[in-house]
Amino acid sequence: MPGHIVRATVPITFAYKNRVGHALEQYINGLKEKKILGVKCPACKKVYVPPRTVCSKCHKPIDQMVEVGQEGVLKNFTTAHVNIVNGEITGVQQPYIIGLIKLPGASSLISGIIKTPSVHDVKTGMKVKAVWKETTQGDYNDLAYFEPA
Amino acid sequence: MTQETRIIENTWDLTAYQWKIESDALDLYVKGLKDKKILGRKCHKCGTVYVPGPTYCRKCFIDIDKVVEVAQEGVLDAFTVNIADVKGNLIEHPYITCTVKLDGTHSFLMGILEGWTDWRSVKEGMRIKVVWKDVTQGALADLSHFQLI
Amino acid sequence: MNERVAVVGYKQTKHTFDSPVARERMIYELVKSLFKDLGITRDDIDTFIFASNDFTDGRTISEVYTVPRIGSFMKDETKVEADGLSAALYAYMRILSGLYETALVIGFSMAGSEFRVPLTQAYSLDPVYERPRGIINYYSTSALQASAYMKKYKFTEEDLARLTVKNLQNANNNPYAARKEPTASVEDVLNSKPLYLPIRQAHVSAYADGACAVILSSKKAAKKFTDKPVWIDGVGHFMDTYYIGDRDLLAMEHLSAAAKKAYKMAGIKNPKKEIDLAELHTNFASEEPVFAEAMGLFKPGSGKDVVKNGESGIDGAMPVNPSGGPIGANPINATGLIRLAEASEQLRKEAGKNKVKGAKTAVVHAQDGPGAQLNTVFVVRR
Amino acid sequence: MKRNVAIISVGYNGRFVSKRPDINIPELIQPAVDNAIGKTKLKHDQIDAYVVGNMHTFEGINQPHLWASDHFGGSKKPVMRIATGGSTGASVYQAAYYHVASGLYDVVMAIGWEKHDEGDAQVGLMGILLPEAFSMFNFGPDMSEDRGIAGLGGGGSTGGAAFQAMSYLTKAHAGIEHIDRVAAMMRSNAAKNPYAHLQQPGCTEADIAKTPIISYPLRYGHTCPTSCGAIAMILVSEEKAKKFGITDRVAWVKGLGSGASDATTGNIIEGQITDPAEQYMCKVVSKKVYSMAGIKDPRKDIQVAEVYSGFSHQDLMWPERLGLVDEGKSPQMLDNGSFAIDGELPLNPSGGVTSTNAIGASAMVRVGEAALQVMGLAEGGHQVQRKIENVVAHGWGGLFQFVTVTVLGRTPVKK
Repeated sequence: MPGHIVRATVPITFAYKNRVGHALEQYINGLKEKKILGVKCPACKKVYVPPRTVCSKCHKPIDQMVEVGQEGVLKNFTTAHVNIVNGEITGVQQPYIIGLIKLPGASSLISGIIKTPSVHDVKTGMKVKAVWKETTQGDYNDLAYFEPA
Repeated sequence: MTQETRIIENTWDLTAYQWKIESDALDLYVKGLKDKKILGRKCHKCGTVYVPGPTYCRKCFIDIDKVVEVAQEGVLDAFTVNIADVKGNLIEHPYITCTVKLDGTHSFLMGILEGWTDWRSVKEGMRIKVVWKDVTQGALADLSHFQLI
Repeated sequence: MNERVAVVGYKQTKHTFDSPVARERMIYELVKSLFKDLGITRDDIDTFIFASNDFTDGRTISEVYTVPRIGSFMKDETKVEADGLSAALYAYMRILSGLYETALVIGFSMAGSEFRVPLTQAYSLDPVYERPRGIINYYSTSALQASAYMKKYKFTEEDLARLTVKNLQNANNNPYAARKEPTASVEDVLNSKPLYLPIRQAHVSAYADGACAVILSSKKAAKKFTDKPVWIDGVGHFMDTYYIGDRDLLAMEHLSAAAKKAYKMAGIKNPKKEIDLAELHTNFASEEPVFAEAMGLFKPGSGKDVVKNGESGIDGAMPVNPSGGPIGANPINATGLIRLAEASEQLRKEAGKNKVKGAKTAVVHAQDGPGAQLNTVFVVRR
Repeated sequence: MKRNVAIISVGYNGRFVSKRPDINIPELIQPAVDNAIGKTKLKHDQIDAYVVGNMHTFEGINQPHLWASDHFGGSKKPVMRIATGGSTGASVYQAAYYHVASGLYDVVMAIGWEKHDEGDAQVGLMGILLPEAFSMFNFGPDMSEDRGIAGLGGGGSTGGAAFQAMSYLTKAHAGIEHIDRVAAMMRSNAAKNPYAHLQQPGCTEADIAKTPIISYPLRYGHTCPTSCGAIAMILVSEEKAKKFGITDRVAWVKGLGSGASDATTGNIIEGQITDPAEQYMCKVVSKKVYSMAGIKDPRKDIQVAEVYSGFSHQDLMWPERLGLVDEGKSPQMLDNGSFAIDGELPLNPSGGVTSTNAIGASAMVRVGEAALQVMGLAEGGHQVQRKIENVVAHGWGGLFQFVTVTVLGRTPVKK
């Protein structure tokens, strides 16, 4: 009967060095200074956070960085009971909230972790504010999480 | 060139895969090697002889199950002279990797070519024969190399 | 140019969580038996189009070893790196152009046993923001969408569980489905492991090993294959923005646009009335009402009533995924193509226990990307 | 009745270079798109659909079109992604052609790119056969030094290319000096192309011969660089071309085709039956393409060729397999100057792939360069001066097994 198989595993992991590019570089530099930066399209005036080098709507290259507010409104959230790390779904001890937040001055929503004493305290429409690491070092974790304002 | 931006390191983790690979062709091939025979499969429709021999014909797209023993002599097809290692450093003893077509087969076998003194005198179309290891055990390594006749 | 293109042959494997044969054998046997069913050879196919993906296959240029296995050795062959319905769309274009009369489209994956789906999904996220942050992924994106829908339209966890059970029951009656949970109840779904709430383990589609092959042909060549062609009368495909924070997760304007384009081509003015069934590519059960509404099959926000009244059941007014959909089997790259095969089977009245009575027109959908960023829609008619 | 399709614009992100540490991948693509659109009177919104592709394992990003969609304008537009290895760029272009030829769309953009500095191309290419190579451990391979798996995989670091090169040289009765010579010609052609990566004005056979041999008969000087770059092209229907008032400087798609054999080298789990130097598929496909283009004698009717050569010996091999030169006669053509930019059959006036290789872009660059030659818009001195009616562009990929061919011309094929 044809169709016999052998199994193969490969003890190799390919490594990549991906560049963050113009816009995210400035965003991260902003985080180091505890600022949240967006980019403003001169044509439609939309402000994208985090910034990128193009307006999705107008298809125009954009580079005008603007700082947006740090206290905003929680628009949507999910309660995470798991983490996905290297493709493995593993349960977490303490469920946590992943939210989409509208910051003042931003047209797009930013995603982030919402920390509250209990996950049941979280409601859409509530005000949340950015909480920074005490010592920022220029990476995404500088903006540690959001908490009720 | 404008300013360099940050690198984020990422991977493609091949260790996470568990491949299944069809082995009908190699199963038969190594089974033959144990008895110092070269076995392949022949398409009963078009007559193509494959070594190692899959259980279907690529040209006719039909199942094939006719096992054939093929000659242990044939012609040198393509070859390359390995003069340097992967990094381009010259190696002490150059060796020739080649593909050969055993008489009566339509497929190419790859291996090491010996029986030459000056690689510049090696030419495509030269006659070759199979050389076996003294003790065979049903493994690819049983076929030691191809030798110029 | 060819004026009309039909599905003239289709076949899928019995999907499993651990295929006993390798991908090479799986697709070879599938295509061989499809050819046998139709009484044709590989020479009857003008062009072959793969739907596969290097990351799900774990290989660079993943069709290097599979080309001869579908009969495309020394033939015209290409590959769409997306769901199989995109490959069918490309085949459709090739035939419409008049340069080809027939095409074989095939999608497959070993998502059940060879790799971790969330890992290959993670590779589809950008490597410099979402991937290192680890917050947004395929699961959490769909959870945010589900959450938005449930809050806005008072769609409850029970409603979602009922919807899941409907699909599990359909899958149960589908001989090709991998996931069989004949006794699954609403309680079972409600009690299944929470992932990103409201999404639970039971809502997740059944990532499986499997393949699907479909043959398309021009009107002129169709007779050679079948006397029951299923006509592709409308197509549409649209991409959304990548950025989750820019998307309208509920309106899904891009899916809406894809459906509208397909309906317009097919001359459909009122999809609710004129379409008899839908096969949707949902990675999570919660996507069904969102997609179906964006495609104009139900009134926006009507999910609760649809579940309550059984409108999307096999005997309902608008059966959705009578096959059970991806809840029963989701062999990535083949999933959207399977929707086309399932719909064709319904329209040809060849479906078994899941037969939708009197079905003449169906809509078929496929997606790619986190939160269904890229969608493809076909309207097919018997 | 067939629908005629024309390439109306070709855009690059800039010169191909080895490193772009300043930008990310979508930022590499965006300028090429803007450049292609900027050369027309079109606005971004007038692009009906996009077809895109690259070799995504080189950067470790699955389906990068998802991330890049906003940057190339694909957000809220139809987008299709094609990938067929080294021939990706040509396969993307062909899919774009069918978007228009089907009648579904009128204005379609094709985009190909690669940002090689983010990964390791050698490693990425290894990814083609790693599972198959490692499955060999089940069958007791010889593991002694270089004789083992590496030998079985295709002979040293150049893989099967060295086999192919040796085979070609034997068939053509040529020597390594011919490969040196054609490599030198490509590098000096590249010096006339402002977008080319390795530009060496006046590069000679002796310069190439100085580079070390990797695996005889291939030297470092015969291999391609790894480049970062992107190309975008706009394809439109004949009716649109007329409507836009641009039927003058356009390149008409007159014929196109592609094909696949088996994995001709490195097919280590099953017998391979295809000779990588014969390239039968290329002969079949080109014949079909010429017939579609109404070309009876490609030697007379085709004035320029852009072939895809990852290794320099292929610059000699492909013109023969494409029926532009008699079998075994390329070395002679090279020696008598026929392949020079001012010769009888200019070969890769752009400098070819051995001068510039951003893999996902390369096969489309061949088409784009062919289009520019037809339009008379090739910049920096690599425009062929004699009258051009037809140009052939070629691509290959996989384990020497996929081939794409297209003919572009100054006038459309009559319906």
